[in-house]
Amino acid sequence: MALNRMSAADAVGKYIKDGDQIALGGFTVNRNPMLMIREIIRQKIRDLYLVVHSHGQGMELLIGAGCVKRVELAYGGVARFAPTGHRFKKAFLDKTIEVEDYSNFHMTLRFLAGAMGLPFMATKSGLNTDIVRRSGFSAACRGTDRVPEHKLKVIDDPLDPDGGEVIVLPPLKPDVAILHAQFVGDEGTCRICGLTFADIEQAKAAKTVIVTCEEIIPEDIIRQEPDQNSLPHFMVDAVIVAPFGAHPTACHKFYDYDPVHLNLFKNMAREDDCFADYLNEWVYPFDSQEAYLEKVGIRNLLKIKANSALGYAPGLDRR
Amino acid sequence: MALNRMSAADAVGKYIKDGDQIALGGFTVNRNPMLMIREIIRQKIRDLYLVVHSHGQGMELLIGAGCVKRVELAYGGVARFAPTGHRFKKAFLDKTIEVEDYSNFHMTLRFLAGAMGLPFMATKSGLNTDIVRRSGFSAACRGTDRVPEHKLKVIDDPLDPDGGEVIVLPPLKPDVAILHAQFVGDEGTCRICGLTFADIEQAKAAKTVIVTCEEIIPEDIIRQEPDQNSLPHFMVDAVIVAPFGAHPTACHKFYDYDPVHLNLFKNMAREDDCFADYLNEWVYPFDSQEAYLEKVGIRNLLKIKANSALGYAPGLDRR
Amino acid sequence: MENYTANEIMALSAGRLVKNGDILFAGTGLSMLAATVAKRIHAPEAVVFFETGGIDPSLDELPLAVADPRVMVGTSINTSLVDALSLLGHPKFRTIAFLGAAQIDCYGNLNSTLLGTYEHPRQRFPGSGGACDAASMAYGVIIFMQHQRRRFVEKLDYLTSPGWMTGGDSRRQAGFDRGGPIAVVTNLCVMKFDEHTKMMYLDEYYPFTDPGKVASETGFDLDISRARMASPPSESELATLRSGVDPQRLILGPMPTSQAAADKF
Amino acid sequence: MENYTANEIMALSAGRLVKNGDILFAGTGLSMLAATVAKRIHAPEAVVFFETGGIDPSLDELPLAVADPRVMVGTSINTSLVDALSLLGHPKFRTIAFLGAAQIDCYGNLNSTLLGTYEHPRQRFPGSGGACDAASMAYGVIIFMQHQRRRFVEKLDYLTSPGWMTGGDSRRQAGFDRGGPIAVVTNLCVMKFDEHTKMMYLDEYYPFTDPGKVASETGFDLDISRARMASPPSESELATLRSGVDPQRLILGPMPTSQAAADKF
Repeated sequence: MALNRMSAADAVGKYIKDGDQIALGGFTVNRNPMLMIREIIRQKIRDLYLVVHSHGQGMELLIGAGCVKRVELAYGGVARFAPTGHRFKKAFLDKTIEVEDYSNFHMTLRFLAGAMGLPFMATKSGLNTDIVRRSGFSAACRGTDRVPEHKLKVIDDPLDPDGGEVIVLPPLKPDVAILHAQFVGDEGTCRICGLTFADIEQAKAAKTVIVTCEEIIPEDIIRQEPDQNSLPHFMVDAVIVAPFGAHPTACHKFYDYDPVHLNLFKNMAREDDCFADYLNEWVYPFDSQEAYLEKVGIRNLLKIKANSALGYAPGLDRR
Repeated sequence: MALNRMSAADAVGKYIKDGDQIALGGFTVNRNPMLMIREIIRQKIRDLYLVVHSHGQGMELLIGAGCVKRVELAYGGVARFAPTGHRFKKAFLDKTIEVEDYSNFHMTLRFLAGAMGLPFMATKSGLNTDIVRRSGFSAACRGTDRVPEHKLKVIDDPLDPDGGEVIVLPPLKPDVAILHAQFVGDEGTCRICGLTFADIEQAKAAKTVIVTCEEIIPEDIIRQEPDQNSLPHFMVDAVIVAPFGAHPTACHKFYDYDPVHLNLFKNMAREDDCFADYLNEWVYPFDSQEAYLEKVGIRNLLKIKANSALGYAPGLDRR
Repeated sequence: MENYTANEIMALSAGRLVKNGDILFAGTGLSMLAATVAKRIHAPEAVVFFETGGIDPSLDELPLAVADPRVMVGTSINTSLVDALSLLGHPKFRTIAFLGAAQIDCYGNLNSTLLGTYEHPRQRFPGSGGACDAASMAYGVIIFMQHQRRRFVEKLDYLTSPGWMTGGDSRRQAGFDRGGPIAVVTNLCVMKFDEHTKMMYLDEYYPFTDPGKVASETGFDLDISRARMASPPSESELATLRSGVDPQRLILGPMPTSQAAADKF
Repeated sequence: MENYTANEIMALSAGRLVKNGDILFAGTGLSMLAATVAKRIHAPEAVVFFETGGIDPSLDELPLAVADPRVMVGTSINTSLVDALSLLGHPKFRTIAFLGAAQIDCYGNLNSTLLGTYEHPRQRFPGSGGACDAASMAYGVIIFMQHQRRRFVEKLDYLTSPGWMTGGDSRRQAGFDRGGPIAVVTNLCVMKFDEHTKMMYLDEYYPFTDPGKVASETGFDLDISRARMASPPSESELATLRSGVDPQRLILGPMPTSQAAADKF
């Protein structure tokens, strides 16, 4: 099967529209699809509806750049670099975005339901919490624009008379899933190394799957170890070659997260002015990944380059 | 963590009791945990309650030897060697076993619910079929002896007003899951190569997990590629080293299924007398895997030995 | 007098129904031949997958079981039952499932479970396996049957796998938002389903038989008014099937003899 | 005058609550130190896992995030969020989760979502992440808090993660068949929950503070009648923590100074 290989610019142009519901791959400081995220910002896509579990540098950037209208999430932060994402917090408090809170289990079960074609998922996790009792989305938007009719419902266990109450959660079927992988075969087979987070479920649940990758490798090579592969070739709609495509977040076996850049971002994300400077300095000017990486600089890239045996950069100054 | 390594005889003695609900790993002619199954028969365990998706040589043997009282399954056969298992068919028609029919998706969803601690799973697969409308288990046994109160229920989608009816399925939490893997690390980490069927879900759902394996390898070696591993070390309760432990079914990368033996079995499984001969010839006499393999013979084992590049025995006469 | 067998024309007839890019849920036997020959002839980007979890194996040797280690080699991904069965219903893909059964009714509903009842069983078959799931969730289903009156019945003893249910719009009303049988391929003919009533009708009969024979082997009233004779397999189709797909004739069985080999079916 | 910091005694106090064989759901920060030091001192068969899917990594370097690539190395298995979160509730295992929060009430219920309401928010925190799931499904929960009145509140602005709910039997009645907070470890003390009322009480205060100070920093009535002074960390505990667990002091922060370093907390 021919690989549908294209540039990030073309992928955004072809597949991402204002108002789309987007599932972002990765987790806080790991494998965020940053090249695609910067390109979405450059093309000034608006009103995105993000569905994520724990994001993350990519979500911070998208929210900060004004691309986002609505978010369903479990966690909005960049780990130690911003335990609560500055742009996320500000947008929430200023009400420039609508936020619906779930737990990580809820969100991953919802992606799993979408991936498996199940009508809903049931769990007891979160019973009697405010995650169940309160809703961040307005009642008016329920049932419109891909917003599920119900955030969730609490019902009696229909099978077990002693089962008590359970939470049922609606499936997620995003318009687009964007993820960053280490390898894609030249017919599209996708391999994520290390933890997959919920990337695989998100991709299977989505109508369109866009994968950026460190390397494209021959399909017959990637098929020599099919136990290691993450998505079959026909599920990947577009592939973008993106070396260091997750920078400043990590990509196991290729590079670590970039503490220098994440600290710089943290400081610039606090205030609106500074954040505008960040976009002008780090996002808008670059029409290619190569140009962006020149700005990052070879010295920084060498610092975060992963040790082949360990998959991260040992001894990296992470303060 | 110290590996709880033991003989098959000790594993049956310690972990398997009359009446237990057992999930068998493997699928028709692949990775059936045959050493353990022969040992269960040798120790004359009775009234087992098998929960399987598509079994298989192992189930045939257990039913034929009179160890089984009750089965929940989706498929009872040995692929081309017995599209319907002879012993399964006879026991069903003679009513020496009770059988409840589900689909493969139903059974795997039920294992998945057990593995994930979910109260139930919902699907539309099978709506309005006799899988939903009829029950093979007597009403009297429902709610007793681990038999779920309801085979399943059809309810209205609680979240989507246009969702129509859905089937909700009770989780499976077997007493014991028995599976055969290629590798176990010497602290217990388990690696299945090739297709995992529902073995991983079955193990996670079970109270006790018994793994037979081709090889025990150093834990630090098996942990060099943790993306490939199937179960964490602490989930494995007992490990039995069993070279050719799935014979006459296949074990990817080690050996193919044994067409000579499966044809011999097929012919001997048709009639009660012949089947008794099979047990006397192939099951009861052997108190070790080595003794059984001597009986199989080195010539047959060489024929089915897997080619290292392909994982099966190319050119094997499979008629 | 035919230079092909019934198995051969069955595999090729089913193969002709495959479109390029289809995601094919194959069992073993003829369905694998049909899928493979379609890929080699006109649908190179069709993907074959198995309910056991093997997705797009190289199939250098024919698997004899869906759990054959041959379905795990050269695959795009080796996964699990639950993943493979979930793929069946994926709305992005035209998933086509090949199924067989012990009984079929005029709406393409299938029985692969039992004859009689649980209380008074007369015969036992293996059960659904993934068939009920494929019939419920796939984009379409192609059914292989041996054409015998006792198999083509007025009323199933047990409805294992949903076809067009009771015809008309009943499948959708039963809760299935897509799917349903596309064709029934037997050792005598190819049958399809009326667009409105969803009742089976004879579409093409093989050159070595005739509509009357087909009707007489069918246990319910069969519309034969639209029947045409099937075009026989071409030399190149036969060559691909025989030398490229099943050279050992593991599934095809014996070559046609100087007698019309197909007569024996 | 103490030769240890508040962070050090917090990590060691929490570590002492770990039993050998526990399956530890760790976040980053102090919880990872607590888990790791327990493994090195008295619970060698305890397993550390992360909600991201890394199960029992070698932790040669301390991860600074649960998605740090350092949680993917030397693991028994690398898996996914949904697998790791499912493990939390596995009835076979004594899973112990370490959690933190912005607010806690006297029953150990936690808020890590917001202050105010969705309509009128005053502050935003990251949200549940896996905390609600851990608090719902784990065998037990150990909570880390900075001890401040504004964090120990009469009433949470938002109940993110269920503790003992409204005390007594209410957690079980809410639908949780196990779990609940075991202890709250702060920079001043270790608090536990009354067996019957499930209300928080002061169990051990650190040598550099006293029950009165603890009570004054707590925004609800706290039972201090059962309070004992904690035994200070031993030399060998401190040595293991400092040289074996966090030699770079990435999480521990500055060494104690000649002043009683802990005073600053």
